[in-house]
Amino acid sequence: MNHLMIMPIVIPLLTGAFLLVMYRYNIGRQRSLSIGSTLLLVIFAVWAILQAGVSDYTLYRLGNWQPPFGIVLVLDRLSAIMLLLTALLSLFCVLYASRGSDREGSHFHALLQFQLMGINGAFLTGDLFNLFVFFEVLLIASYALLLHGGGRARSRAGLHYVVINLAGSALFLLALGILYGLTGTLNMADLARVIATAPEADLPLLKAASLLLMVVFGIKAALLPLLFWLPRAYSAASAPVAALFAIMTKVGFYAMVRVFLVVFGLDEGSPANDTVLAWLWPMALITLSLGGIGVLGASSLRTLTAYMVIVSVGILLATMSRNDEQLLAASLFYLLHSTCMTAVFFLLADLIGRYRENGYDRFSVISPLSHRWILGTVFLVAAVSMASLPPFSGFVSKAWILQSSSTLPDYLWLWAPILISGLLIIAALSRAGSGWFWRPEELADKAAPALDGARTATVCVMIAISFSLAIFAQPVMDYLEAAARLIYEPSGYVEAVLGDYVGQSREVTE
Amino acid sequence: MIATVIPFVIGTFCIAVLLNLYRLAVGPDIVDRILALDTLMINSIALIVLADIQMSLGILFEAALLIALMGFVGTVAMTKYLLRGDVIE
Amino acid sequence: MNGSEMPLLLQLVITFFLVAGAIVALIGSIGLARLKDFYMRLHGPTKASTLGVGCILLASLLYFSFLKGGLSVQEALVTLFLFVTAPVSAHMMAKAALHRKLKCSPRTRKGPPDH
Amino acid sequence: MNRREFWLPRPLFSLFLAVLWLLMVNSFSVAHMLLGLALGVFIPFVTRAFWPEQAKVRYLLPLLRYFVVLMVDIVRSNLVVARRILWYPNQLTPGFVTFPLELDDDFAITILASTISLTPGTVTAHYDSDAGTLLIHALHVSDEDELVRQIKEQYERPLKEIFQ
Amino acid sequence: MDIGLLVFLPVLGAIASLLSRLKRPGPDHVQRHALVALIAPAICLLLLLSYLPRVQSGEALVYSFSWVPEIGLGIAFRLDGLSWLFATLITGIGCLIILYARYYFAGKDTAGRFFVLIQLFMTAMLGIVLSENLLFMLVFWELTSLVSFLLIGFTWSSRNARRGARMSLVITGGGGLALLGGILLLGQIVGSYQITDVLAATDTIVSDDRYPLTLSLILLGAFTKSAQAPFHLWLPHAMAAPTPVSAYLHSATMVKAGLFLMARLHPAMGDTELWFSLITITGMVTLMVGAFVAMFMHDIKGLLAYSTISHLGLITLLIGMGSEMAMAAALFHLTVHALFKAPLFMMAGIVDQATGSRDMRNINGLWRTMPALMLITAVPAAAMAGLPLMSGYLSKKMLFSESLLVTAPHWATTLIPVWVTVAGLFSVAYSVRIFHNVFFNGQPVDLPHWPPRKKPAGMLVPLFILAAASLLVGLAPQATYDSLIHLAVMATSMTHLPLYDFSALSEAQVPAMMSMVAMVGGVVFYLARSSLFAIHRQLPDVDAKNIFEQIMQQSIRFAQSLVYRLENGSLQRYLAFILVAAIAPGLWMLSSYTGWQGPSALTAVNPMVVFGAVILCLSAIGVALFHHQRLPALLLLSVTGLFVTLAFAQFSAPDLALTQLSVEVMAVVIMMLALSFLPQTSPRESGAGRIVRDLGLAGLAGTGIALFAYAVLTRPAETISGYFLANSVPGGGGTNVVNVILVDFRGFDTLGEITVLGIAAVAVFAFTRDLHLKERVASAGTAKGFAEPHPVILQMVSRMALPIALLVSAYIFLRGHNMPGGGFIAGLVTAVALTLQYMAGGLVWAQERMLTHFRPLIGAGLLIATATGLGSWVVGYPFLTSAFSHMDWPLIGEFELATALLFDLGVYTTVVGATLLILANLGKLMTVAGPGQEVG
Amino acid sequence: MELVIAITLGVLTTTGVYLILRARTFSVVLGLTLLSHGVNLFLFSMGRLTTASPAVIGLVENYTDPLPQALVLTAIVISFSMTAFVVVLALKAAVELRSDHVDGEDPNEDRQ
Ligand code: NA
Ligand code: NA
Repeated sequence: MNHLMIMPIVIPLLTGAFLLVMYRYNIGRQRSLSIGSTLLLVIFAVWAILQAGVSDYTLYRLGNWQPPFGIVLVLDRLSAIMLLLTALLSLFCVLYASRGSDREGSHFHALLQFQLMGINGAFLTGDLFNLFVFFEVLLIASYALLLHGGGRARSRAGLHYVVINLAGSALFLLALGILYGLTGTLNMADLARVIATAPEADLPLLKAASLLLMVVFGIKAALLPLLFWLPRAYSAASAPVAALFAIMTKVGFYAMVRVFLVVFGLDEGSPANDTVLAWLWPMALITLSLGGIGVLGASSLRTLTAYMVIVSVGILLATMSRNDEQLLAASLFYLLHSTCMTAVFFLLADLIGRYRENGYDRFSVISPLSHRWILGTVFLVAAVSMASLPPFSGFVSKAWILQSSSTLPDYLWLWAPILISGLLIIAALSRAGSGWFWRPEELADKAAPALDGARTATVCVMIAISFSLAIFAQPVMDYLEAAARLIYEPSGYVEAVLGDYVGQSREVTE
Repeated sequence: MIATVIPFVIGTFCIAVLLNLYRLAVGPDIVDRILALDTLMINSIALIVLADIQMSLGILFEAALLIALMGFVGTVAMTKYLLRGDVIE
Repeated sequence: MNGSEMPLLLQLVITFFLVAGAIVALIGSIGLARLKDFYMRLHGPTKASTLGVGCILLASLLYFSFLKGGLSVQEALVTLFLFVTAPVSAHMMAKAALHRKLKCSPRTRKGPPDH
Repeated sequence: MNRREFWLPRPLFSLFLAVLWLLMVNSFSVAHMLLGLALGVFIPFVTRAFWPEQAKVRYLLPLLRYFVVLMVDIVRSNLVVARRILWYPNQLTPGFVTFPLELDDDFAITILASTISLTPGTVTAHYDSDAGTLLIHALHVSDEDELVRQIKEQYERPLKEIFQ
Repeated sequence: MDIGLLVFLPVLGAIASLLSRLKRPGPDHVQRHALVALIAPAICLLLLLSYLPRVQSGEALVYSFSWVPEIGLGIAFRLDGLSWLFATLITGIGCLIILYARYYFAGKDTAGRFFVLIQLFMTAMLGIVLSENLLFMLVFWELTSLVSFLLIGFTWSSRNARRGARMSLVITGGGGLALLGGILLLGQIVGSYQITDVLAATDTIVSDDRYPLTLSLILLGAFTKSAQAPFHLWLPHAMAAPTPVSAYLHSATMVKAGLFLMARLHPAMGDTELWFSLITITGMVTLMVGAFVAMFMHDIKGLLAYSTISHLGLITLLIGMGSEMAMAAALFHLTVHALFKAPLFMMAGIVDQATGSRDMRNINGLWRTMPALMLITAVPAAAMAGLPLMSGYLSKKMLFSESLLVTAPHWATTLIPVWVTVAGLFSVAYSVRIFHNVFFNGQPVDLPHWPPRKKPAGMLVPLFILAAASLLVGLAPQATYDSLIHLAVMATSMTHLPLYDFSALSEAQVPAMMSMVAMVGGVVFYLARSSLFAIHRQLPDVDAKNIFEQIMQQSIRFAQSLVYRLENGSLQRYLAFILVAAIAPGLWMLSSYTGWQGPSALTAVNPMVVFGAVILCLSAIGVALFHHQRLPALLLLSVTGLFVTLAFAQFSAPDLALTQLSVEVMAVVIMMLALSFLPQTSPRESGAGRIVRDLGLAGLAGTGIALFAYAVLTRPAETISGYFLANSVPGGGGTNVVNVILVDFRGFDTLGEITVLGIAAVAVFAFTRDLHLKERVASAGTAKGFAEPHPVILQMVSRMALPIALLVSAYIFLRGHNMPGGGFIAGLVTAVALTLQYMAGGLVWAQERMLTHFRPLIGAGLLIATATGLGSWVVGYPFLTSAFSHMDWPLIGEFELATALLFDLGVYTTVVGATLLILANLGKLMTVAGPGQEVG
Repeated sequence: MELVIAITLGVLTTTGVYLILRARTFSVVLGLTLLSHGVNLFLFSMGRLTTASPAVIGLVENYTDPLPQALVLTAIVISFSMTAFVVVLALKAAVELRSDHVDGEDPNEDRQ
């Protein structure tokens, strides 16, 4: 039993709680604590990557109870990847926020730590109800972070976001109820086992539950028609928060992968996930298209980025719904890219907005700006990466997705929107860039604030990561392929988790 | 004997509850409704205790106690609200 | 329900309290439903219901004292609590009514002094 | 205040709590007695800030007697009220009566007000601390002064004895 | 590997230029920049020449290194005749351009930027022609689009520059995406992206049913890049770039990338009907459109741009024909065109800078002031016109003779010759025009600078070199062809074919006549130009830039309207969407489902339960009906809560009953608090239609739940719970299984649950901190009538209730493990008791009597719970492993110590802290002493 | 009995859903509360409903399924937290957006 495995959940929890106890700490101490804890998370995530590389599944039986009775944490390559991504992303967000935006409200760092606890928990848990709990943790924290800084736009967006997600949670509970009522268990592996052997009469009900779950996760992942809360929420949030939210939609995606491909996918013969995947495919494609259109129509860089998030969700879910191992690996690579770049753009919007005289990140406003050359260059490079042009990770990931999807019979349905949305993104970004950096005159030097080196550096490092992801793509891809292979071997998951319990009768005699 | 009488007692309290609901529905003033709710709470204490006796479990005492406590607090909150337009000040 | 091996007297007492409680509480609620104005309705619950429920609690006290063996006085606590709080609730509600200047029934001899 | 008052603000009340504890847990084991006493000391200590003034209970026995009398009155009064509500609710002549207080201790006044509310068709509607009066609503008043006198006789005097 | 060096040298050069740019711009900084910038290209050129012998030996030098084998993307270079020819053109002309730019940018401090970008571009271009791996080539392909974007927008202060740049990027970028698709398909078909493998797999490719799509996508890429109609529109507007850029990117090199790609893939994909028709037709159209429009251009650069387009069309046409000879002609003309078009652009630049205008209607008779320029320009102009002895003459003639050789399809046999002749006629016309109109044709008309500014003689050097080269090619075509172009032709048609015979060409009669026709007709056309212009002015002039902007604006407006219509900021609509999404699929799937009724029999009806159920439903419906009257609705809501509690109590869930009860009252109190700020009633604003719709949705949802519940309840239960019942006492040390599950079996859930509560409270604290309702504070205050703030009687009783409530919560807490109760309920009881103090004594009064602040309380609770979990590490057990032991002390008696109790303490603490934090901060909103200062 | 339970759950859900579709924050809050009542009862009933058999070892002969109870308890606490949060948020929104309409006074103002 390796205790390091619980760390990604316990460390942020302890940090957050401690920050509450020491509620009088000055901002400096809060920052150093928060950054320290996030650094630790990165370290443990790296450990997780290595550990998952060594052994396919690492279990952690909370309370030392035999699954499926106790809650069990399961670490495999997929969850390890998500952990690392989260840790890195949050590190950059904390660093960026520590330049001042954490001052706009109270307890930013505590809330952020709790948010991380929720996200990591969702990635690690092997129990469906526990997943619900961690969803609630990360949601409530995200509500608070979304409202961080106050203001009308945030209140409105926040209200919508909260109410919609409360509805989502209700649906989640309903689905859980149905599943428990029919299977009598909550552990994912055990659920998979029971669902695979469910009586014919119950199957439609189980599938209906999976459809409900699709809506639940669809709300988190921003799947059409459940995504309309997203653009305003993300563009209202303060920059580092929005950047952190780049991972939130991916949590929904992750949950779908886990639940639909593993829990509902055990029975190779007639998997119970066929219905839900059949529904996902068209919805995801429409999502993707709408995202592209939204990118073109966006009126500010943050909104544009929000729609970029939607585009990425569309691509991820569309690829996932085709139920193909290679394609899943490719979409995981795209997940890394899109998360990183959308985060970059949320930060970039803020960074540039700070040095424009007025209009913040609005396209309609022509405003003098300072540091044209540095910001312009950063924007250009970021835009190239975001538009999945070479030589950045976007290019590689898109190439991979298109390649591995070309074996599908209906691959053109995926290709067309991906390529066209790519064009729309190029158009939108070129408009934005030329309008911002080519049009206006330089801001008078005395009026110009000095460039914030730390913020800029943070953004640059993130872009560099996207670049190096392309340069060192091969090892990453190998890892991702292994991760996808595990996902498509649910039986291995079930055996690993349930161990000797498999086959043992339910009735435990007293 | 107790077993036979309990259902009738419960029935009586159900009638009482219905009367409370009637007052709760018709008002006319909000204070009447609050009074009705308060009474309803008290009657439901009886219902809980009776159920406890009927099932002869003896574990619902806390529930009764809490209803009493919560009913009181609720009533105070509402009246305070009516009096001051504000509950905590 | 194993009231069968219970001594008849105890059964009688319990039954009495149960019935009495039921009736008193019912009367309280009837008052709540029937009486003319708020101030009159206020009287029903504050006393009757409290007492009625008190009786039920007393019955349960006796019942479980026998059932569990030894004295089970928890219910007394609830009764006590009710008797302490009920007047205050009534007091607060009356204040609210006065504050809202609810009109009394025409038969009222002397209305409230208006502040 | 001396050390005793700091650590043990109201010994009587602490004892009361300890007894209450034993009643609640329904067991009189030594463990629970100790626990009850511990709580009895601990709780008043942590909540002492919430009731600053010392209670002025002079004699305990009269207070208990008062409560017994009260119980009886409550039962009686309920029968009266019940009769009125059930049989001739339309002959009721309710009314408001102002009751001039002689008590000055808030705690005593509270007990009196509660008593009034619990007993024959009367409810304490308002306590005017400036005027030192209670506003009472009576379900059926034939004679205000009679009512006032009755209350003073039955309840206010004993309370004065207990609390002054 | 030194081919790779060849590609990346210019990058180093660019970096060098960048560094030299950092140096303070002195008087000679352009000189310095030019010198620095010249180094890399020069070295490249030399390297290429050094390769010539190996290339002439006919071998294709290939170097590959793996990069991302997963997707077949490798760092691979290929140097054969074709790529050598292009690379040499790129580097050679590049050097001359840099030389030219040294004077063009004299005195401008933008020079540094130019030299950096031009070298980046060189890398990109070399990468395209030298890549062996098609995906790798794509990397450079996109890079050229990008650099071209930056160079067109070089003078970004001008609107045209910005628009032209955007336009070119969108069109070529789009083409790039299509190309990506095409190449990926090609790779899938072949199984490799290495050109060697692709060229070897002709049959596989052509026979594959994805061939048409693949070819179309690739051609889309090529056409957009090479400005083939209708994608040619971006090229004229690229002329906003500085002249050296136009000369280099937009006539000599980048626009040839498409042609290069077609030539490169010709052996693998050519020789099909589709290839022929697609490319030939596109080529013809482009050829004609370009030539025709060019005639009527008044802007020198505009004319050159359209003539470039037409020449690109010409080459495309030849490639489309696809025969070896056609390929030979194509590559020959490609070279020739590069040689005569670049100097003409340079001329245009000089004239522009000298006279300050590019309008040929104003610029006249420059021969007097710029005789040397006139003389040098004569050669390329003649070549463009295709006068005898000129290189252009030969390539034209080759085209004509090839056009005659076309046999199938029958529509082409006669059309193409005529077509090309007419196009040739136009080209003669505009060639004559550009020369005559600029250097002769009477006196200049009010030019900005007159007499023209003197340009340094050195600026003519690159023109001279190019003109000389062009002349040379014209005089010795055979030698040129044999030494340089033949290799390339062989590379484009993987066969060993004989040399092109120019002597045979000179004997050919028909082509000679065709070119005579073209020449005479062209001159006639030019002489009749005034009337033609008159006619042309009648035609509506269309500005592609505006059309493009129109299209962009339209699509953006469409996008916005669509997005606005969907994402209109109405929560009700979003929720409706979600409900539909939740209901519709299930409805779709279960519409024909019949298995609702499960096997197990229905249980008997219990009247008391029915009574409760009825009241529950009634109160719920009441809430829905009265929701406009908010306070009554709230009262009904608490009735609902009460009966839910009773239901829990009835169905053997005492813990749930207790929890629901305490939660209910706290929730109600909080809502009351909120109500004191919100309006007391909700307006009736939703119309009948909306209400019906919502009722429909709600009804469907309700029915769904009911059906599911019924289906499950009528099925036998087989759950894992037997284990909990069995192990609760031996394993968890408690008889209240629910509580044991909460603190032990699933303690992790509970940890998360209290975290949620804590976060909620902290969040409420955070976002109410600066919220304050000053206008409301005035209304609060001292006694008014019967409504004094803190009724004495209430205060007395609440104070007395506090210790008792604490005692009760201690009781509930301690017994929780074995009997209904536990930390959560205990915490709520405590919280309620303290809330009572708030209400009775007031916020300020109660706050200053609290022992601690609430946030640290929450934190402490979480820490206690977590620490309890961590404690189990000490004994080597996983997180949250519980331990308990029954002690039996003398005189104390037997009692139990369980870590679960400690965990529960954490729960208790968190609950108290969180609940009170929420209440206090809500309460503070209207308290006079509240705002500004933090509460809790 | 099952039918009665099912219908009750249906009614609770219907009213709750209807209310969350209303235009005012307070109605939405009411709706969410009703909905969570419905959902909690649903989840609770998934353990099959039995009377007089609480899962307290040694108190009765046969026990009800304790697991759904634990789940519902967690759910109750979470929904309480959420309710408290959303109530305060609604308050804040009503104050800042000058209207207690779920979309505030002018839903599209933060667009421009
Ligand atoms: Na206040
Ligand atoms: Na308040």
